Amino acid sequence: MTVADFQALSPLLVLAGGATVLMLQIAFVRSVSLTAALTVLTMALAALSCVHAAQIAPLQVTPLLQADSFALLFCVLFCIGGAATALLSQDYIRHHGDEPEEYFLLLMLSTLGACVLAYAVHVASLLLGLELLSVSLYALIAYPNKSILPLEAAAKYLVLSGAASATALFGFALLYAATGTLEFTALGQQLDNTQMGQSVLLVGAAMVFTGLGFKLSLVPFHLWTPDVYDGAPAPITGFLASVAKAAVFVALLRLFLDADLFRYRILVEITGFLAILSMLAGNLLALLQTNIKRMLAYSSIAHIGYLMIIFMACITSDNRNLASEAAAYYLVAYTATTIAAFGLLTLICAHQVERENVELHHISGLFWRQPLLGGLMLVAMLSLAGIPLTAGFVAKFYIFNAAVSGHNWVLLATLILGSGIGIYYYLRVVYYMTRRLEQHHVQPTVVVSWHAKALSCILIAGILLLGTMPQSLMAYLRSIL
Amino acid sequence: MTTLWLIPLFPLLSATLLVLSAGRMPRQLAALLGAGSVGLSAICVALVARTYLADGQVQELTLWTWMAVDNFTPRIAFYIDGLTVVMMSVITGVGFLIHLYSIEFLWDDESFCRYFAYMNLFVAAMLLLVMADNLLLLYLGWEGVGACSYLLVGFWYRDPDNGAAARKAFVVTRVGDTAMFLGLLLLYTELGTLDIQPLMAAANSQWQVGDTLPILATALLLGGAVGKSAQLPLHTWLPDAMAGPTPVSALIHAATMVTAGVYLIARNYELFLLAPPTLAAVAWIGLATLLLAGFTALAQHDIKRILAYSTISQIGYMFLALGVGAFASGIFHLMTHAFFKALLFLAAGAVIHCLHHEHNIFRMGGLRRRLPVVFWSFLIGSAALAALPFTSGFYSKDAILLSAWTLPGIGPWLWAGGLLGALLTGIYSFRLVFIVFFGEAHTEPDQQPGWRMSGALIVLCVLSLVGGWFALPLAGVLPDKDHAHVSHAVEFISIGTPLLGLLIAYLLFLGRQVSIASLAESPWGKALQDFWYSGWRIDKLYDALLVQPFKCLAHWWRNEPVDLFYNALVALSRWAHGRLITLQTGELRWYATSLVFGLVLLLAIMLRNAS
Amino acid sequence: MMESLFYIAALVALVATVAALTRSNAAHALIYLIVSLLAVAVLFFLMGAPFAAALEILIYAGAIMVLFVFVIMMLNLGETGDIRERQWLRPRNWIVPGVMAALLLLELLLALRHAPTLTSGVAVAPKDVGLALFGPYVLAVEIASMLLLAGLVGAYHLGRRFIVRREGRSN
Amino acid sequence: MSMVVLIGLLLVGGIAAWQLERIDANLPRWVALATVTLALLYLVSVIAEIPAESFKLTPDPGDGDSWLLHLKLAWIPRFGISLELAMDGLSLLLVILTLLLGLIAIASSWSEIDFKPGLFQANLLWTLAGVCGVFLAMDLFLFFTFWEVMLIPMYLLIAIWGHENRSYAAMKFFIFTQVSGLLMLLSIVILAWQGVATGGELSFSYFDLLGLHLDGRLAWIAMLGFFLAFTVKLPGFPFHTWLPDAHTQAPTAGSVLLAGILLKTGAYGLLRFCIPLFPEISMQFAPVAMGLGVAGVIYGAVLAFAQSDFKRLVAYSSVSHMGFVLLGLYAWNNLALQGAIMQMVAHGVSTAALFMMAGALQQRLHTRDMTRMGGLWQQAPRMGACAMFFAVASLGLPGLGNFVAEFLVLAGLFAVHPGFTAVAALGLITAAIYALWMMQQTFQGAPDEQRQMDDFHGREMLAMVAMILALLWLGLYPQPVLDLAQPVLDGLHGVVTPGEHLAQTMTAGTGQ
Amino acid sequence: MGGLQIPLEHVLLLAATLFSCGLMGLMLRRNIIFMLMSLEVMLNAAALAFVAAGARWQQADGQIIFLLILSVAAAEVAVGLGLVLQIQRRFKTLDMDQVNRLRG
Repeated sequence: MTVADFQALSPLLVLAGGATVLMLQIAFVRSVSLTAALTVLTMALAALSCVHAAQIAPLQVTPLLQADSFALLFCVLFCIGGAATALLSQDYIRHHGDEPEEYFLLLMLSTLGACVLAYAVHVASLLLGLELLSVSLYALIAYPNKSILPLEAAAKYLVLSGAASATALFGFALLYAATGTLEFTALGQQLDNTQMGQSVLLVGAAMVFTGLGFKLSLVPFHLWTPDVYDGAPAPITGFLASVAKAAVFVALLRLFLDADLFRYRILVEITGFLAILSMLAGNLLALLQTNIKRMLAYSSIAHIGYLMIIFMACITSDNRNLASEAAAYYLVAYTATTIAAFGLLTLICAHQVERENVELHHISGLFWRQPLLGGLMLVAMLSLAGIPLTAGFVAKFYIFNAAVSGHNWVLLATLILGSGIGIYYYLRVVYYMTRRLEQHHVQPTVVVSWHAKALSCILIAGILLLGTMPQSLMAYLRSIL
Repeated sequence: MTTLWLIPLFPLLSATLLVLSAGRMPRQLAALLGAGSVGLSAICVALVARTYLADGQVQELTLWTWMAVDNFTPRIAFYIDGLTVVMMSVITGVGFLIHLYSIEFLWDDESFCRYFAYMNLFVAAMLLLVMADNLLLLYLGWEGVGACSYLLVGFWYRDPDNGAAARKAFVVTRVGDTAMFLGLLLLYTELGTLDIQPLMAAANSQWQVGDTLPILATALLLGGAVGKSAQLPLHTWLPDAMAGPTPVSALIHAATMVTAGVYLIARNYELFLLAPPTLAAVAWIGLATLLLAGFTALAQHDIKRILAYSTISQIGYMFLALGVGAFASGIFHLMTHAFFKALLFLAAGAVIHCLHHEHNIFRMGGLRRRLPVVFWSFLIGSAALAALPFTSGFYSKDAILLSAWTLPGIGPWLWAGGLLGALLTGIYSFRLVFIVFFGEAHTEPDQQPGWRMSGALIVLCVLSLVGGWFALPLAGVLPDKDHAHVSHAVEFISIGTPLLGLLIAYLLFLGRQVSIASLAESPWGKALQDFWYSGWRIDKLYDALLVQPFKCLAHWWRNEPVDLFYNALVALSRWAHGRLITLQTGELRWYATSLVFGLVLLLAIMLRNAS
Repeated sequence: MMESLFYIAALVALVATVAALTRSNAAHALIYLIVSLLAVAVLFFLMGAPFAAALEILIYAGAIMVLFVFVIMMLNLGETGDIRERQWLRPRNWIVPGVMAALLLLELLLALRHAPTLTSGVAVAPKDVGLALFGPYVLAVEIASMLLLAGLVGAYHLGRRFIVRREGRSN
Repeated sequence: MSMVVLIGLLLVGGIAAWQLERIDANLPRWVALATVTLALLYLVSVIAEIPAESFKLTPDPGDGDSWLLHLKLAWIPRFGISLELAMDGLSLLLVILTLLLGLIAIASSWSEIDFKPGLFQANLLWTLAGVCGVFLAMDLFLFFTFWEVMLIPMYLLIAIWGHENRSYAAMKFFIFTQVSGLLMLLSIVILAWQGVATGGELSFSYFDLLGLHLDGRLAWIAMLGFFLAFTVKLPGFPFHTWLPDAHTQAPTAGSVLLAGILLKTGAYGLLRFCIPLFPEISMQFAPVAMGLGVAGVIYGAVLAFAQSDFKRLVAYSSVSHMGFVLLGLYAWNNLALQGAIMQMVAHGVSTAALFMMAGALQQRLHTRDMTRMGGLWQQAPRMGACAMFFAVASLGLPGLGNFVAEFLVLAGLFAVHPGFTAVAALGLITAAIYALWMMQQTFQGAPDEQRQMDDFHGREMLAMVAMILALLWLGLYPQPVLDLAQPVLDGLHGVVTPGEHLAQTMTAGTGQ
Repeated sequence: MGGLQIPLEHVLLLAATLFSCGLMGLMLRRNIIFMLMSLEVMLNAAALAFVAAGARWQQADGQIIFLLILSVAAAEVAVGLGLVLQIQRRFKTLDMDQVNRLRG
């Protein structure tokens, strides 16, 4: 390991070091504020260190990790996502769990896992990143002890996610048996030289895809999603829906790109097929939900469906840069939006111990009581619905471009259809939020701390900025791909 | 001629002022404005007419270009020739008298101002109609008078029946107007202009007599004329339009607006001459209408309805005249009809006014001595209507009948039909006189008409009597039939028929009255009377064929059938949601099974494609 | 001889696994599972992976399974649990899982049908493994440590409450 | 830059109105009024600076610099997207209409809104800004942005300040327009990438994409995307069903804006984008579009007659009237196009007035149900007179703007397709039926003597008189409007020529 | 130490069978402890496949992945068993069909 290697890995090192520091801090002083502050600080530092690391990127550090701009971009995203989650969690976890300090430690480890996934170019690092992310999440989901729903959610997630991991591993084992290598790029080179027959390769790849598709909650592997999202504490749901998904998606995309799995047309067509199913089923399932968390869970299924269009768009190799760009932009936009949406739910139920989920009528008139939160929700919903001037629209526009350029008409049609259905449930939230309140229908006031307010403002500004002035990010993405 | 634009402007201005006053103007002032403006117009018309009679020069005035798109450049411009002068004179002259009469008739009405506003607006629109130098401006006036007619028929808006009558008037005429609208489109598309004189020239140069296009175009124009002039088959609105105040009926539904169709055909006679089948249709429509309306008038009870049917019938004569090519005679009859029918309506109005709004003639009677001015007016009017010799109606109707006779081929048939109509006219008009003014009184009048009413009546009496001696300045403007050499026998029959009608009426209604009662009570007689009373059941027919189906359709569609499709989409989504959501059982084992299911599916697809 | 040992071990692993997953008594099942793991360890050994075989026995069978044992003992499920488990394992409940698993197995079998390759027969010595582990895979070790830390903290947080609660009750 | 200032002014005015509500509840409407007035004055000052002869020059549709105003700023170079605004006579006309109707809308909601008046006025102004943007944007991406963004404040107007069934109506409105909008986005993207495929740079500029040749199925897909989006907004049969609901449930100002200007964006889009971008295919498609137009004319009129809700009736009358626009646009000759443009303006005024009337009635009587009205003339003669005026305007009385529009449309259409013309002319009859039926049910008939009702006040009367004068002006001297649009149409005629297909239908229509 | 030449196919087949058994256990059992055990079986099957593949390529990588799987299994089981304890405490049952508040 050289100095350059350390520099390239500096985000990971900062996060891991931060985790150690946190552990020590907890051992000596239990203080939520301090832990939270340290967490946010560490993540900010990690995000900053990405800039440092970017100076020498791309650099492969051991066969496991590849520090390139693509990975670093997502590290920044995940660290910011983690920091936002930490900020949002502070009040929430104080009221919902005892000994809340380890929560932040787990969050840090989880973020580390996500970052590892972004770096991963090897089965081992993929496996470890995935599991680091997941194992921390099991604990995080089950963290609140005032309610039983988190337990149920964690148990479901653990069992199913474990099964999915095992499936993916088995698939990798088959690929390894056929090719003799665990590095993605080398794997791609060996695929055509194998003596074991194409069916093993295809089956292995399909099993890998199944495992990762489960984590992405693609239809038909989506059934767990609403239950887990619903039961998990709201900030963690946000983290799960944004950072965790983005990390897995990045890893999957990198696997496909590096190993050039796009050569198996049937595999890519299956991704397209599942994308269609996800778009339709996700939107249809969300249609009449009154529980906002579940609604957002279903909508996240749909959004992953939109995102999976990228894979089909990648079939023609000269379209891959555009498609990857689109994916990256989409993930950034989607992460910001999701954190905003779930952040709002966090703030609403932060002070209500007994309330784990938020029904539509709970947010009746929110816009009038808490204009800032209402505004945040409005922006988040519009962004999810893909209305121009929000990040979600530019992201969708990117997908449109990638898909049109890749001639994926059926997917586009489904995308439009799905978006059409989606408008209904997103706007229903807006409608409830802007309802005039009857006199007798008094909603409890929500106390919002100053840092949550600041975060809300930043998120609103971020989403709008990504939607109105996307050029700088686009240019950056274009330059690194 | 610079005063031309003043002619429609006076009433228009007056109408605007009356509208803007929002009903708060003192009655005296409103009356002065309302009648005075028409009077001023009449003076201007007189000036114009004098100039025209002096030199016979067509006068034109362009105010501004209405719109200019490509070569479509209709102007707001006036064209004054003999025909226009006649029409303007009738409109402003008779109009002024009726306005004068109205002041007294409606003095107690709360909407006095509104009334005069509408009336003035009407006069302005009617003037535009006759003065227009192009068909589009004519159409503006045409629709304008229709709208005013609607407003005035529904003037007493509290009674929904009046509203229904008004709407019927507007919608039925609109049917005709739409045909005319299409006619205008056809003319413009084919000939490239709507200015009447160039249009005629272009038609003459581009089309031959009997071509399809002129026939189509004139047929469409005829549609408009039929609607406005209450001819078959669009005549049904006029009797109902009697719901309006009586002076309105006099002005709009007798003297002026309803004759617009006649004017339209006369104005475009060169076009119609290119289309002999249309012209024949005009004649036949006129004949059929005059007979149908004549029979119907025989069976009515309502004094105004009788007059309304008689109007329809008389316009039938005008159409007959136009159809046989006697355009000038048609216009002549238009003028005399304006005089005597206005007189009749105003006299009827005076009766109604003095008898507390009584309309049923069988509740009147014996008014001869009680309302002498009215009686004499009515008598003179009826005489002119029945075309008794030396009244104005006699000259005009006689000219029409003789023109029909001279037409080769179908002429005698038309003549005979017209003669039958004349007989009917004699019967029903004197039936009215005898029942209302003779016999015993059923209702006592509580007032006498004042000087304005009486004055208007007297002037119109004079006009009805002497109107037949006017020489209309139509020579060279409109063609006419020469009937100097018609045999005396024919002339004699023509003169005698109305007298026969008078005699029959006398026998039936002023004599013993035995025969008519027994006739009416026989089954056949009763059926016939009912049939005629209902206007040959045409209203019912239209109701069953058009009105009800339309209402049914509207009712059937009222909840938006197209939405069924979208609602089905919504229902489909909801159904799919319901199906999918049942998969979310919350059971971990089932979730695991779905995972395996997906895996099995994926692997199956892979294996299928690998081999 | 050695080949037959391989197939015997494989059979044992298979049977023990099936038995482990179909027993109604958790403790019995666990024993079967340990047997299965031991058999797999034999396989590892036979395939020339002695290091893996050792770890399989030490960590898998030794450490992880013991965790299960602890939990089962702590929960003290007893006889009623067995009876309930037996009711849940009625034949009707077998159909779907059995069919799905069979289908999956069939598909994997079809896929592997064309893969007649031999394992090398040359052992990969623990030394090689160690060199690789602290050579190219050194970062994996580091990350694995973080993973274990996460597991540790998670287990601590979840388990602590149980213990605290138990103590509270006994007081 | 002036166009950016114009839109910015409205946006900032909206924010000001929103925030100033905290100081005084009456302030927002004054701010809104001032903003729109200011925008109008600013526009006038900008126009005054343009030399008069520029208005007579034919702008080249493919070259923004030949237009009255043109501005191009880089926005998203990655996709060749720029902040490109341009104004020609047509845009100018519609922007003026927008601002004037904005004033009317503010006037119509003057005393109606008591809940959050600041945000209400803000939404009003933002809608105006969005619509102005739609009329000025010449980058398709920017156009789409404005197209969608104007929906949000409109949605909020309906969803927050609407009537009893506002949730359903607002949702329907949004879903219809949004889904069709996405189809348009698809078409836009297809078009842009086709530009790349034919060797150009990726660009979303109208001026770059005009004249692009697409082949076969792709062209049809792209054209239909545009067509659907615009037809839904227009609204054309059978995509109109959102409109009666949205109109009925919207607050008065919302209905005025919707009917007055939002619908015009659909017509504008067809004229500016759909047909010129796909000239040949649009002309092949014309018979279908015209068929939809005719169906809309008749269907809307019949359904208008069937309604008992005042606003619903007016809404269906809009469907009927906008059918004429569709007819005029696809007849694609000068007369018909001028007619369509006139119809956009005239319908904007007349329907806005009718909705204002409906709002006034609802405010006074707390119902829109016409069966519960009747004889209102007695209590409110001024209202009655105004209603009568706009009723006859809406049935196409000559001398008023709507007639000029309908006549020109049908005159143009007659040359192309006499059959459609004849059927569409039936709409004139049905229009008379519903318009007069509306008058009968509301202002005529026996009055309820118990009822107390205020007549129009000065402010309302002022708005009404303004609209009456506007319609009279349009009806008697429409030349300024025609002159403003003529050069634009001349330019477009260079791009689109009625195809052979149309000529065939023409001969088929007249010959057989 | 020598190894045995065994058809890789057979080892993989055994691993596949074990994997299928694990999945079947997951679908079959309602008791969460058995579910966790099934999970272990599946992970173990994957590990077996990796070791076999490593043996086929004479690489240490297979065994290293096995090692990593081992740590994964340990971490998962640790958290999983913690959850089991909590579930038993709060739900008074280990039957996952009854731990079913979240659905729909």
